[in-house]
Amino acid sequence: MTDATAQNTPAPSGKSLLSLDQRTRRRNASERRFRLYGAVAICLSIAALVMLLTSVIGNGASAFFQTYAKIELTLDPAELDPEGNRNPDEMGKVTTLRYGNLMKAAFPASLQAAGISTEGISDTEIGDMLSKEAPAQLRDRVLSDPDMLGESVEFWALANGRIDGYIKGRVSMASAERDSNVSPAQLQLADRMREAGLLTTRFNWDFITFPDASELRPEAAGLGVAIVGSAYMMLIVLFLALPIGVAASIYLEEFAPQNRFTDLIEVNISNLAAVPSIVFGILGLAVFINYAGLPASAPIVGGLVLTLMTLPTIIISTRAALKAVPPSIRSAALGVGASKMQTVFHHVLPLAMPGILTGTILGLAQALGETAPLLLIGMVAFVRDYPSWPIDGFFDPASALPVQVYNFTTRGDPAFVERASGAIIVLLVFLLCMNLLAIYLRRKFERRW
Amino acid sequence: MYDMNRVENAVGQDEIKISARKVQVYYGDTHAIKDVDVDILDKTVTAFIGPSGCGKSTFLRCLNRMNDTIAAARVEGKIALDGEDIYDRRVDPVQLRAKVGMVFQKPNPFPKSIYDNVAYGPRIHGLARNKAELDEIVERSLRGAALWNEAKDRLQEPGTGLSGGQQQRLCIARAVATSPEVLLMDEPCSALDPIATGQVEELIEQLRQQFSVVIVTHSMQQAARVSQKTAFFHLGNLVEYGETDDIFTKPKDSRTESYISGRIG
Amino acid sequence: MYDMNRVENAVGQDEIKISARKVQVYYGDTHAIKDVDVDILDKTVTAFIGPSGCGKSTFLRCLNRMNDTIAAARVEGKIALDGEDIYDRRVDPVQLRAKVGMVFQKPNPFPKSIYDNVAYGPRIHGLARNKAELDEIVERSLRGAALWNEAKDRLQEPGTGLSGGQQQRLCIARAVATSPEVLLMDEPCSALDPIATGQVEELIEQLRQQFSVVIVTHSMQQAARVSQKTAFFHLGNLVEYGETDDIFTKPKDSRTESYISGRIG
Amino acid sequence: AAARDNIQTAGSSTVLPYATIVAESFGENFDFPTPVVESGGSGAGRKKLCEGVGENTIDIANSSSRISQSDIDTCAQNGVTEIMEVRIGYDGIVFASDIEGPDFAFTPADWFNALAKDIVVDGEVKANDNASWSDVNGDLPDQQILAFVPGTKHGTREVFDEKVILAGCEESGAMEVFAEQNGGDEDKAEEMCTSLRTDGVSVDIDGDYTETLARIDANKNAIGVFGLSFYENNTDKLKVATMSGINPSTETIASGEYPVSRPLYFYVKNAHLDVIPGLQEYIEFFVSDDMAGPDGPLANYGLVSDPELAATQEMVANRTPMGPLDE
Amino acid sequence: MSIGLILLFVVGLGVIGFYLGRRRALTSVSGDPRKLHSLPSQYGQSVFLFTVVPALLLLAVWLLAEPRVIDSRVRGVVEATGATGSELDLKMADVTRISEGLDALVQRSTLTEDQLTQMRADMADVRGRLADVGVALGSAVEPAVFQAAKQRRALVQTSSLLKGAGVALFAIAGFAFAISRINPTFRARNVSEGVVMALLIGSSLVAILTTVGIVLSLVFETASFFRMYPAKDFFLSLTWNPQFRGGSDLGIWPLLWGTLYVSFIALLVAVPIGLLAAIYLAEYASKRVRSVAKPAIEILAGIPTIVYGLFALITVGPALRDYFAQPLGLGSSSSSVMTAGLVMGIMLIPFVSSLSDDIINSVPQAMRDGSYGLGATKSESIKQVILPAALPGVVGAVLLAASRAIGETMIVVLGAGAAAKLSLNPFEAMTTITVKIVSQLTGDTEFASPETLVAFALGLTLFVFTLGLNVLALYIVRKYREQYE
Ligand SMILES: Nc1ncnc2c1ncn2[C@@H]1O[C@H](COP(=O)(O)OP(=O)(O)OP(=O)(O)O)[C@@H](O)[C@H]1O
Ligand SMILES: Nc1ncnc2c1ncn2[C@@H]1O[C@H](COP(=O)(O)OP(=O)(O)OP(=O)(O)O)[C@@H](O)[C@H]1O
Ligand SMILES: [Mg+2]
Ligand SMILES: [Mg+2]
Repeated sequence: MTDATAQNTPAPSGKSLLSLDQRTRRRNASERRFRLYGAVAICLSIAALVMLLTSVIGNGASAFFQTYAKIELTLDPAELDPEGNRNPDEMGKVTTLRYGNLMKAAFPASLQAAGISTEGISDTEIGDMLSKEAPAQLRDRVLSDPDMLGESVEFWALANGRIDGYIKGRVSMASAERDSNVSPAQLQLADRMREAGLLTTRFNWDFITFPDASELRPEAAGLGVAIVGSAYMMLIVLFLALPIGVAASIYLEEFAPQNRFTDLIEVNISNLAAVPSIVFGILGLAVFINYAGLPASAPIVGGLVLTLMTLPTIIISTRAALKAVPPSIRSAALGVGASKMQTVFHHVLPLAMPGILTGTILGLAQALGETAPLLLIGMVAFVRDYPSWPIDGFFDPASALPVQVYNFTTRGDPAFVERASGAIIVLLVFLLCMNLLAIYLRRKFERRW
Repeated sequence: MYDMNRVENAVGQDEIKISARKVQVYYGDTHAIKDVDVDILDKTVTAFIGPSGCGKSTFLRCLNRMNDTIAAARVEGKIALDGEDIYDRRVDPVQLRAKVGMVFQKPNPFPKSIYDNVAYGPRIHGLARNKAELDEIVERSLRGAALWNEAKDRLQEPGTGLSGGQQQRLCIARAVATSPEVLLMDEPCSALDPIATGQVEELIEQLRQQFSVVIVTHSMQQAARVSQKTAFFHLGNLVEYGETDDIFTKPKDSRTESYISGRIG
Repeated sequence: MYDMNRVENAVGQDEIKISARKVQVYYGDTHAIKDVDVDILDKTVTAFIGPSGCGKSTFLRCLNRMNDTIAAARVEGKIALDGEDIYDRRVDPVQLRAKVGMVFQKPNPFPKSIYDNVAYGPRIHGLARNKAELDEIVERSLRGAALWNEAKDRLQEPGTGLSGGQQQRLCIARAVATSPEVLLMDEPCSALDPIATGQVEELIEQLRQQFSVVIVTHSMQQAARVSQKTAFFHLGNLVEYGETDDIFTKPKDSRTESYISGRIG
Repeated sequence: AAARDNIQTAGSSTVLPYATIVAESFGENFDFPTPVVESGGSGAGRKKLCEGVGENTIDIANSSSRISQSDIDTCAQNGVTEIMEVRIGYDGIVFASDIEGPDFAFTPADWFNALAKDIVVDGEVKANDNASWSDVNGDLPDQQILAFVPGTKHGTREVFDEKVILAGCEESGAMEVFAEQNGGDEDKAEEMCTSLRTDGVSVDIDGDYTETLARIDANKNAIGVFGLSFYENNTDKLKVATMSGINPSTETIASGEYPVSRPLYFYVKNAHLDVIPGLQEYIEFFVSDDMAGPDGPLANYGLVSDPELAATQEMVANRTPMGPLDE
Repeated sequence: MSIGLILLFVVGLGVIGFYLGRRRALTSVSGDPRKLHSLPSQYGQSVFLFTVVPALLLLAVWLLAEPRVIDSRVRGVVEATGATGSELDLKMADVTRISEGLDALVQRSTLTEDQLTQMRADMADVRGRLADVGVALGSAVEPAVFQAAKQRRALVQTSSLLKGAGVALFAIAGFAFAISRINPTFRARNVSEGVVMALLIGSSLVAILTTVGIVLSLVFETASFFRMYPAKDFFLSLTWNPQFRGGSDLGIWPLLWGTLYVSFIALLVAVPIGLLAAIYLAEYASKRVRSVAKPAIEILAGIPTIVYGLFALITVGPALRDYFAQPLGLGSSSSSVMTAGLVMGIMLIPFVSSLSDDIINSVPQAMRDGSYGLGATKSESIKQVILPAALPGVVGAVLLAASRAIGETMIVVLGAGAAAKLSLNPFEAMTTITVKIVSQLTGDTEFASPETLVAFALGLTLFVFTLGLNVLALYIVRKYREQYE
């Protein structure tokens, strides 16, 4: 035998492994093509994502910065505290209009005092460079600290949206010439103020914490109420849709006898997935508001409606995942005397977890981004007051992030364009935070057997 | 020892643990088990032999109602455990399966650790009062299934990462851990080497002291070695059932005879 | 016939089909195969024996690079098929596996009809020019695997609805249908009755006329019956490799001796 | 039941911006919570108003068109018997195109001849196949006709149909021909006047003015229909067209010179007046000179101030419910 | 007793019951759980369930029945005034509001119980006082109504007391019963599993209830639509042309066609891309790529559709028009079915890819090994073994995507336009049912006009239509289902 091995230089039986025959080459080519298709599909998806995200971020990043103008003014007690007793309740009677006039009067003077030429530009125009929110800011500050009255204070006021737009590059001298809301002179003044350090751009926390603002004050519009509203609704959706959806899937997939009735439920659920979301709004209006008497515009109703809307997504994906668990696992558990219930909860469900979590991710993404059903239950609304803490807060009026996006996009002032994209960024970050746990869990549960 | 066994055998064999009467199984239209009558005695090892595809596994699965899980399968006839009809509507199949354990033909460990695989049964049946007891059950079962030496250092590794034969022994250990009254074993040694086979056969012998064991095997030698009773299946029929010695030495049916004499391995 | 075989044997045994040198396999940190050198000859049946968990399947899977699919597995050393390193970067594992077919330890039929299960290989390799040829290949393979009689009336039924032993034979038929040059069979008869086993062994003998067959078995008798060469594995080591007769009659290593003498079945 | 303490209003998205401006100032300057202003369409707003009395129903419905008898009936059926109708001002509707494009000076007849399905040429009714504005009127630039008009769900569409297309129909004399053709049936003739081309020249926009603007961005030679306030916020992108020689502005609309405009309303449920805190204050604040006057923020944003604002203020102070519809 | 307090009591008792039950079970066998029929914690569970479930059921029934019972008792008083029909209903609503208002008054201690019994509608300014606590009344209060309100308030108070007592009694009784039942042979597992089972069934009934709710909330308005507009025209007319002032053509066909066309194109984009992406992720991609790419693609599902809509409107639409439609002579509309379909397809990719990826990933490795072992390439294995095995799940994913496609509005509005048309040309503007439901429902038209109510009819028709499609899909899946092992 040794002998045999020694003299035997292996004589390849025709086909070598190293040289591919015609057919293998063809098959390999098709394999490569297939793989390429897959890679292309991924790349296409990612490219689409990148494109959409860059456009959103490109448009929206600037929403996180805001321009402020420095103004020095003396707070005239005679104007702002007619009673003279520094009682905030009394002082609250002074409207923002009066504060506005005060600021408009003080602003040009304040500029001149800082040595900035205001030639060729009227005082009204200068005043218009401030946001209409600025008086409200000032008023809040005065009311919180009435002793400021009579003193000369330094105040960073929100700049008007067009001035802000100019700093961010949205408004140009050329466009200002045609724009009836801003003049090149104002922009030139803004340039001069910036050089003198009287105009700065800061990170805009207010965008995240402030409530919405009217069309006259795009620069003050924020997402605070919407974020709270969305968070409340998502809490409800998560705590209702996930358990109910998983429970329903388990029943249908693991326990339900195969009969007409379960077929009916099955078809029903797939059909519910195809029901346009606005119809769920109609349902919510009819059942939760008109029949059950829950308040309109409240996260509780929104949450319930979105729950019903999300359920089919979760059920369909959970069922698909349960179906994919090999029967041998079930037999194994049943064989050691586990009940069906134990089999499902101990063995099948963990294996189906990735699919369930995917369904949850997709369902929540949909629930978080949906406006149409909210339209009918009164959540597509202008809400400025924050809802209180849960559970009471579930019944207070609130807005939602997609609603805010929608509202911003329908507004006339171009300054809302960046806000809309900014809101989308916040929404996506919100979604990502929500999904992170699910994604992490999904990776943990993923296994092959 | 030998004597004691004989005495016990004598006692055990009087008691019928499972009795099956006129059992029919259909898979859709195919009639897989035809009119099988058999009595499985307590404290006895019963061997089912017969050519591949004759219905051994199918019949075995009837005995603890595992066929319930196959949508296409339909069982008729009467099977009684300790005199109680197991297909009675009031019977809880779960309790039944806790009493009648099963080792499947294809090893199917859970995608969990080796320890959890074995501990699962005792856990759900509340067989251990605490962790130490559970550890003990796991060790005893793994030892019984001759897997302890190989597995003791990797109890926390997944059971699916074992070799074929190891998986088979793991499944045996898993079934033994729940201490069933009847243990159904579908070719438990098919992937085992002679030594491991010997150890499992020893385990079967031990189990027989208290329980009833039904084993499907293709090895005549094994059947002869471990069983007291043998049933020969052919094309869905129970051709012959009797004392193992009788079946192997003086089969009554010609089919039995030709199957046994055609023996090769 | 006997004579011819001998002649062929003589020719075949000269040619090394697969040569393995210093093969190491690691599963993560565990060293499952240690330093194995072996030459598998053409037109020869080589048997791998050894206790459960010793690494037979693992080594077998190295020979057609099935270990590539296990993320944790790492193979070192050199394995050559017809003198060409199969772990060479230029080697296409697909082509390799078409030449080196495999029957797995656990039967794994596809969730397709019996016919499609067998026709799958010939289809992807383009072995049949038309439906008639394909039908013929399917029939020949199923006959070879001793499944034709049971399966011929249910070719369109799913392969997953077969009994354990039938599934095993289906997998054999499936592997044979692609006419590989080397056929690796991991315990192909574990779930088969003696008669079916005999038929499969006949098939192996037939295949050996043209191809090389490697078979893992726990049955010493089977190894003795079908193989010309035997390799004994123990704890990941190849303890002894040589003519089957020599191994069984005059083993050189004490471990081999004790394993063989400890034989029971 | 916990009592509701904020004002709830719903309705027209045209009134929405004005309502939010007022609500914002109201919340800022009064001790009441800021009212919640829903959009969702005039129809839905009025339906909600008429659902009944009680805190589960809204207090105010904003509307870009006058309430109809059927709504009043529904209201009455549901116990909402006293409704106050408050006209807050006028909304001008303008035609604008991309700022880089040519100037346009339209007459209603031009629009009719450009968009109507059938037009009258030399006394003959024929299908409209005008492709360029210069085909319609030699004085107009030679630019492909492409108009983005509000979809039929919008109240603006009604105004457009009535004050532009129908007026153009009459002005061009087509009306008479149509009437003649239909045997003197005026309704049929009107219907013929207002049916627009379906060959893609006249594009219905179901969305908002922002959508129209975006579409003009994508189709530079299109002309869109906008609200005056929207146009005023986007004068750097849009060029407005004159109508019958009049440039649209708050002044020309207030004086009635510029023909295309419509009144905006809100409807208050009187039963809620003393119940929902701040409701009376809010509506008074809304129509006050500070807000709705010619120099107020609403006018600033593009609302054409109502010349009869004083009468409205008095009505609000007296809580006079609206009488039966006269027209 | 407030509902929160009752709940707290019941659940608290239940939790105590859990621990007591477990202890009792263990002591009954002197600490050896092996002698128990079920696990000790299952005995605990059974006590918990016996304590909580009947009590909560009683509470639920009570809460449902209470208003009706009280209503019927009080109604008589109001009926005595001769009110009937809707007037009676209105007065009953007033009664409810007044009685709740009186409650609020007493709670704010502006009114004592004594004063209340003295109080008479014709003397005290009830309306004004109630307005102080934020209860809106349409008109001055009639004496009979006020009397009824007072009676109602009394009833409510009694009922509330009884309710609290009854529920507590039930809880305690259930608790005692369950504890007393504990013995080693008690089938605690079966009991608690029975309850879980009921919960599972209940959960799947939510879907049925939702459907019933949807149909009910659509069907009445649909009926009034068909009273105003002939059903024949709605179902058979080929034009959709609503007018603001009436006289509209409201044929559904152009909308249905648009819906199908847009969804079809969207699926034509999403299904191949999604499926290929899923396959790549599950079978080819490295762990790193997979763990990044999969969540990244899922973001596509979370981007608000308005972003897609604007993308369609500003980028895709003009590009398709300039590079395809115009050169091919297929029209010059920048809004087109193609635009909306393409962009919607992108949005739908993750619905197909993510779920399919999970399903493909859970096909057992043995299937792959079997195929590779025969010398199949990866792609052959995928196409011929893995995908067929994963088919049911993949169909589910596609169904989900199709459902989203049918329900989408924003992308269609901005991408395909608002004009309803029956045309084969994919470069023409069209619109879908869903878009029209939204726009007709939120428009400025009269609510009680066919133009608005048609939204409900559209919704119901779409519902029935998709139901048909789903039945078909179920049938097909059943037919081609392949099961491994
Ligand atoms: N996927 C895996 N991951 C980790 N360890 C593994 C894996 N597969 C096998 N092993 C281990 O490697 C060793 C050799 O396994 P192998 O499957 O080759 O044994 P075998 O000789 O085929 O045994 P048997 O006769 O039981 O099939 C065993 O200890 C086994 O536990
Ligand atoms: N799920 C099933 N659906 C349809 N037919 C089946 C199914 N399971 C088994 N059969 C058929 O029933 C018959 C008996 O099968 P069974 O598994 O009982 O055989 P067996 O005696 O265990 O054989 P083996 O020794 O090969 O395991 C066989 O013909 C088999 O093909
Ligand atoms: Mg079997
Ligand atoms: Mg092995």
